[in-house]
Amino acid sequence: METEKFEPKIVAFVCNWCTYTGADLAGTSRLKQQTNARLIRVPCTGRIDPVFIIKAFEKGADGVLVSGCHPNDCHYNTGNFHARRRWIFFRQLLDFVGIDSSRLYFSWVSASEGKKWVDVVDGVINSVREKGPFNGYKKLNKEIEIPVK
Amino acid sequence: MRIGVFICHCGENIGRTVDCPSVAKACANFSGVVHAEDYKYMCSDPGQNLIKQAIKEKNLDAVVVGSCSPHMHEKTFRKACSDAGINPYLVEMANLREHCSWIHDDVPLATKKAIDLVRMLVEKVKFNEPLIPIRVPVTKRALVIGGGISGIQASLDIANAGYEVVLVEKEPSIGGHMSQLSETFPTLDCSQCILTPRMVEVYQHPRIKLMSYSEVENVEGFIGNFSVTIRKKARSVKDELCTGCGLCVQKCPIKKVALSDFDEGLATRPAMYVPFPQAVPNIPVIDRSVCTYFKTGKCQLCKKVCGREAIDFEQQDQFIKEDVGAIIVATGYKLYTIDKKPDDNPIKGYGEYGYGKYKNVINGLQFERIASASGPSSGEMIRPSDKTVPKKIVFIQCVGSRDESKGFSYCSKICCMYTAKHAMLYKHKVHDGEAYVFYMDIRAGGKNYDEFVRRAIEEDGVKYIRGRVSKIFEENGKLIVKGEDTIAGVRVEIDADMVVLATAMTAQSDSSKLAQTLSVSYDKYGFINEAHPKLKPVETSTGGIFIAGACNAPRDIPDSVSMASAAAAKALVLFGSDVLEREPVVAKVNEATCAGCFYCQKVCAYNAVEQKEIKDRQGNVIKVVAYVNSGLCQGCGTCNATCPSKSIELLGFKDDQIYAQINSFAEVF
Amino acid sequence: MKQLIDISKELFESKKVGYIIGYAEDKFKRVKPFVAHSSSDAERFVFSNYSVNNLAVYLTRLLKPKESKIGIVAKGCDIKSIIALIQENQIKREDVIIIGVNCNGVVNQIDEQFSKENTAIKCKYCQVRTPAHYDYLVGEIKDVDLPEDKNFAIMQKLESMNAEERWNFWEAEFEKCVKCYACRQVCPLCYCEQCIVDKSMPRWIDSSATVKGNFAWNMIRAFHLSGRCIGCNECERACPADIPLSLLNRKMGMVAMNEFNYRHGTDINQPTLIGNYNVNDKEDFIM
Amino acid sequence: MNTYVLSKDHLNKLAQELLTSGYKVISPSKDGRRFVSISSIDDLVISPNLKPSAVSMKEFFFPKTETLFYYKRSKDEYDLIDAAEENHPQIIFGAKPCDASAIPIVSKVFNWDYKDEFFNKKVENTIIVGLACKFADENCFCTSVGLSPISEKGSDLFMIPLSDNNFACKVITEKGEEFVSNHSSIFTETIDEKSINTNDIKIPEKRFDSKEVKAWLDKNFNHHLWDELGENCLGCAQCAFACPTCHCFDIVDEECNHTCGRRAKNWDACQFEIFTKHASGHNPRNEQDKRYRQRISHKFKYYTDKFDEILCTGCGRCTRGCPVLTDIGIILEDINQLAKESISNN
Repeated sequence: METEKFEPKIVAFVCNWCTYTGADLAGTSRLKQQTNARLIRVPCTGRIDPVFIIKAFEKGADGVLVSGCHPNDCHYNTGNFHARRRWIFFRQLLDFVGIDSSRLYFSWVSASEGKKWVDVVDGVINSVREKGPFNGYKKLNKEIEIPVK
Repeated sequence: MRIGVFICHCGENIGRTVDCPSVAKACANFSGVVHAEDYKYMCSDPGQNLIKQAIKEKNLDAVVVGSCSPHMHEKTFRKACSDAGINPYLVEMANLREHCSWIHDDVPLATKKAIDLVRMLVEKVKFNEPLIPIRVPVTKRALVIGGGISGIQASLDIANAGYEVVLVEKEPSIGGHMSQLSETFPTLDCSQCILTPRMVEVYQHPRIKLMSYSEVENVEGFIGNFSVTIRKKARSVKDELCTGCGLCVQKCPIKKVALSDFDEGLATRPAMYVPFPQAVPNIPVIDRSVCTYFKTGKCQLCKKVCGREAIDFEQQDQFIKEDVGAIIVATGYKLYTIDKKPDDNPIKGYGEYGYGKYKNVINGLQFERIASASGPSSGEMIRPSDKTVPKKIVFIQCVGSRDESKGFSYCSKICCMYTAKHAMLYKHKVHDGEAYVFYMDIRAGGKNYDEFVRRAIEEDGVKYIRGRVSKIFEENGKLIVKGEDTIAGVRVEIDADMVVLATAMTAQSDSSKLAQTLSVSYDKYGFINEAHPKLKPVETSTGGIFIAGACNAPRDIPDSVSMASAAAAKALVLFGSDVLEREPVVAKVNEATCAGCFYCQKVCAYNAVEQKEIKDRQGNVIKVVAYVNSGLCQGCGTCNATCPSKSIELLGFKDDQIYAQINSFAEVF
Repeated sequence: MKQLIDISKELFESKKVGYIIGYAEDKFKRVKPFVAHSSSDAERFVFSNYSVNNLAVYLTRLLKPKESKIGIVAKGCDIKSIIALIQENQIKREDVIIIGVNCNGVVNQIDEQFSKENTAIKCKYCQVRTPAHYDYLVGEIKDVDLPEDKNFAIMQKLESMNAEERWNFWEAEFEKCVKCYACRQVCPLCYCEQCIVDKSMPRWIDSSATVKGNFAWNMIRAFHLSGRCIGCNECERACPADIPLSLLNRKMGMVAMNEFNYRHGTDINQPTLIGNYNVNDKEDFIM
Repeated sequence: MNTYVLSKDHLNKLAQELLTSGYKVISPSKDGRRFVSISSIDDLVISPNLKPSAVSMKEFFFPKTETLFYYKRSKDEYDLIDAAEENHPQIIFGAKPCDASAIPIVSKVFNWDYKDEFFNKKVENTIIVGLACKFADENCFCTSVGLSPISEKGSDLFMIPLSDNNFACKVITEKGEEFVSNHSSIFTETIDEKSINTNDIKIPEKRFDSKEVKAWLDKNFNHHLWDELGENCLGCAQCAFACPTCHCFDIVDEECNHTCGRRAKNWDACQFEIFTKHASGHNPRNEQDKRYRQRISHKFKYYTDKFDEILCTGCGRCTRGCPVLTDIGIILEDINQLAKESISNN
């Protein structure tokens, strides 16, 4: 078995206008972060279907971060409001089936909050690292993976 | 698919932390990638030529560039690829600089991440479809909502540039708050005198269609192509016949029932009225709520005296459609009404100041009317309760402004200046009077502004007290103002004859409703948001809709006027082209699977989703499905995520494109 | 029963309806859904404690008659689904005639005798034994013994578990799922023309009945019904694998109730929960 | 071949021996709702009175999802990796005649023009211990499809309860014989087959004549009966997935991620709308009546035409589990009645 230190895989779904730009700002400001997160850019948090999150876990993510514009700052006016309402249901559903909220994070990070973005990303990476690998799906995936002979 | 991957070193910027040659090497092994190379500066001319050359030589049909943020150079690379014959929407950018090299130190880890980032976009680009920009014609005509100074200025600018303007004003006359003012800071010139010629110019302008006593009911369409429904409220007077002689107003027997809005409730007006003598248009309105005829069916005096037979008691609200290409919102502000505290209003209010309870506690606009030569006292400085000249007057600033606990957190910006003006006007009229101003800070930024305040203090002897007033009560016909002088550190008590509250400027009470009609965003106070606080101050989140004046935030006249001209300029920029090109990132419906639940319609902030009937060959409706008006769609994709059956998809960010990214975020499973 | 049959016959005779969806007995006296197309068909209508099916599901499955309306016999709980379908643009109120039935509880296990113990759990909390909305109302309300809420303890147990234990609980349950989609087909609110599970390119939900695919299916099903499920529990009744699907729906219903004080299918004009928002929606979970 | 006497103890001992030697031991679950692979003899359930399980035992031969092969994607090619797993020997206890008889029936289709090794291997490696059935409700009709509660079809060993709580265990097949000889310490006491009394096993009355049903189906592709049935059916696959003889499957490729995946064979059912949906969007069975007709016709006509077998064992699972109580027994009785009427009319 692997003996190397566990490094969590994090998938982050971010909106184009606030968080992606905020992450750009973090870059322009040379604010150092850990390398575990992989960003997927979508126009708006409203575009983020909860199915994406399930899929990310299925594909091996140990944690998922979803981030977009602050309320009233949405580039598309209301996308984040609709998204937020979905999340209220979705995270409680995931929690109920056993994917607890220490693997699924939400944040509002504006285009000017480069520092906040770094704090959020590092915070998520650290807490998922502490939580350990998400074995639930790793076990289920055995059923469809090429068996190790 | 034949994909080319181009990895940019960005000089040292990426190359220092990401081993670009290894990234390119790793990418060459991705399925579908037929060309991968790295280069010092991909965005430079030689770099772009490298891409163009590879496209031609290797017959590429999609490109992934690993370089800086797409916000930086997406356009550059899309254009380069487009020049070489690839549809620009088959180009993706992996952000190896802002999201990788600049934020990491560890070269092996950053390189691994860079490979992942490129791979995710290689997988995505396999599902990209060529998209063609949407071209829409521009209707070169503008709608201006609000006939205050901002709306007037914007209308005149656009009309003078040669384009038609429809100016909609909800009151019977244009002019707005500016027409109520006595004199204006910092020059003390008479407000009416500078405004009235502008109002007349609007009225007489061949390219301005003035619709007073009208409101915007509905807005459909999109930038360059709005279709606006305007409710022309029933005036009970046929405006095409009325000459504005005013006989009907004089003869109206119901003189003292209604309070004049124009005079801020300090005077009354007849049931048949024009708001003020210089009104434009000078056409009266019947206030049906007080008119004897409408209450009892008798009277009709106005009808009898009108030689033009312009009175029409049967008149109904009319709905008029106007096609315009740009909309300028200039709906202005409303003063915070501190005496009224509806249940759902989170504002606590200032009951301790006794506004509404004591007649001599008034607000700034009421003071303007008292000071105005056209006001109820013809400019004589008398107080409302007993029409005597107040000998001692207290001005209180920041009533509602800069006070999160009881009012609003923002600064209303103009109160420092107008309070100084008020105190000055008072002193000019009542030489022996005493004027006190309670203030928090004096904010007098602006050309000749601070000098103006100094003049009030130094030349006119207005007494400024830094501190807040805690209570006002009436005693023996005097208003006892209890406050604190925080500089002297003493309590202050003034027995004033009149108190003027500089109440906050707030958004119009129906501004959020209008914003929803227009699909533009607004803040928690109801002010309409600008698209960007610095770089797009007069644009809104919706293309083709601009803002001017105090509907966006508290503003004084010079600011409003310059903003109005800026908004007009933006509209004129739009009118400079015959067709508009829009990003084709819009939603598209799969009519075969759409079940017509219309959740997409509910979540659409732009009213871009319509209902479409699907008919069989006999013309019977089989089902009703969603249809996206691609002119309106802004491409947020909220509909896509909401649709349970995924029957509506956002082009450019379709499900399979995002799925491909999720599917490949980790190198190994 | 006579009332029900009389009204139905009258509706046929006055040509107000093309057909009426109701209940009839088969030759073993079992109560099952039955679509009557004529007055004589309507003679077969019955309603009893065994009329467990939520017939609203047929409203989107059957074609609407061309020149007339659809009649439907419905319990108070089923009428909530009808209202939900109206809220979600699936039918028009004027296209259906609702024959509401006063309901004295329905069975849990359909092949066993109706009794207090064998009463559907949903009946315990029923507030619409006399329907809240209908065109006609038939039947009489009797005093009934309400069943125990056996699921309450399970819910409590689940809530007290840690995430891993809950995962294991559901893993054991979903392992049984055979992906027959009976849960979906009986659901009045699963009216999509193409279910997301049947969508390929991309295939969001593995169609295989692996535990992974079953997790995805059951989670997404519950999510798509969140804020929409009216709690008829037909999915759980139809499940051949005995998966306690109602727990998922109940949890989502609790979220709708606790966070938004919302119940779907109670008011035709009420804005739906998903599809609308409030700027003040709770966001204490967002960083 | 011999018939042995087995006590409960014998069975427990046998099961224990098999578990220890790596057999997959399958028995009805405690609630009788399904067949499960047990890990302790405490979970062994052998009762002739059980109601047929909700889902049949076919999944042990024809799993609800089964990997055909795995694939690995490299730059320009795919490597295929064999999925054939080592086949565990397995034994199924308590298979009812309506369960066991399904195996030889569906074997015919799995060995028709193509030999399905996945199915065959599992059958080869399985000992089916049938058990006479003392359960019969209004949904059962095994006798109408040529079976009975004591049919030995499909079983390798067949058990009949004896009056003394023991079971008579008949050896039916050579595979069974071999199994018995491998566990000779348990199969010791024999009994004369003729002495077994099956009088207390109620044989349900025959409800319809399958030949007449087929004759009617041959002629009535279009009939209003189908419309009526289609109207009630909601189009789920409970009936097909519960059914011991339904054997349709779908083949899908399932990705692990961009580098690998598997091709899987999954249960499918003719009641699903998408079952026959073409890529063009055209669907020859676009309505539920057509789909319901297919279900009945396949079982009682097409399969008989092709394999001379009825694709139904009369277990009644489809009816018991149907959310709208569509009763296939009643339908077949009705068809039989229609057939009789049409004969008398001619």
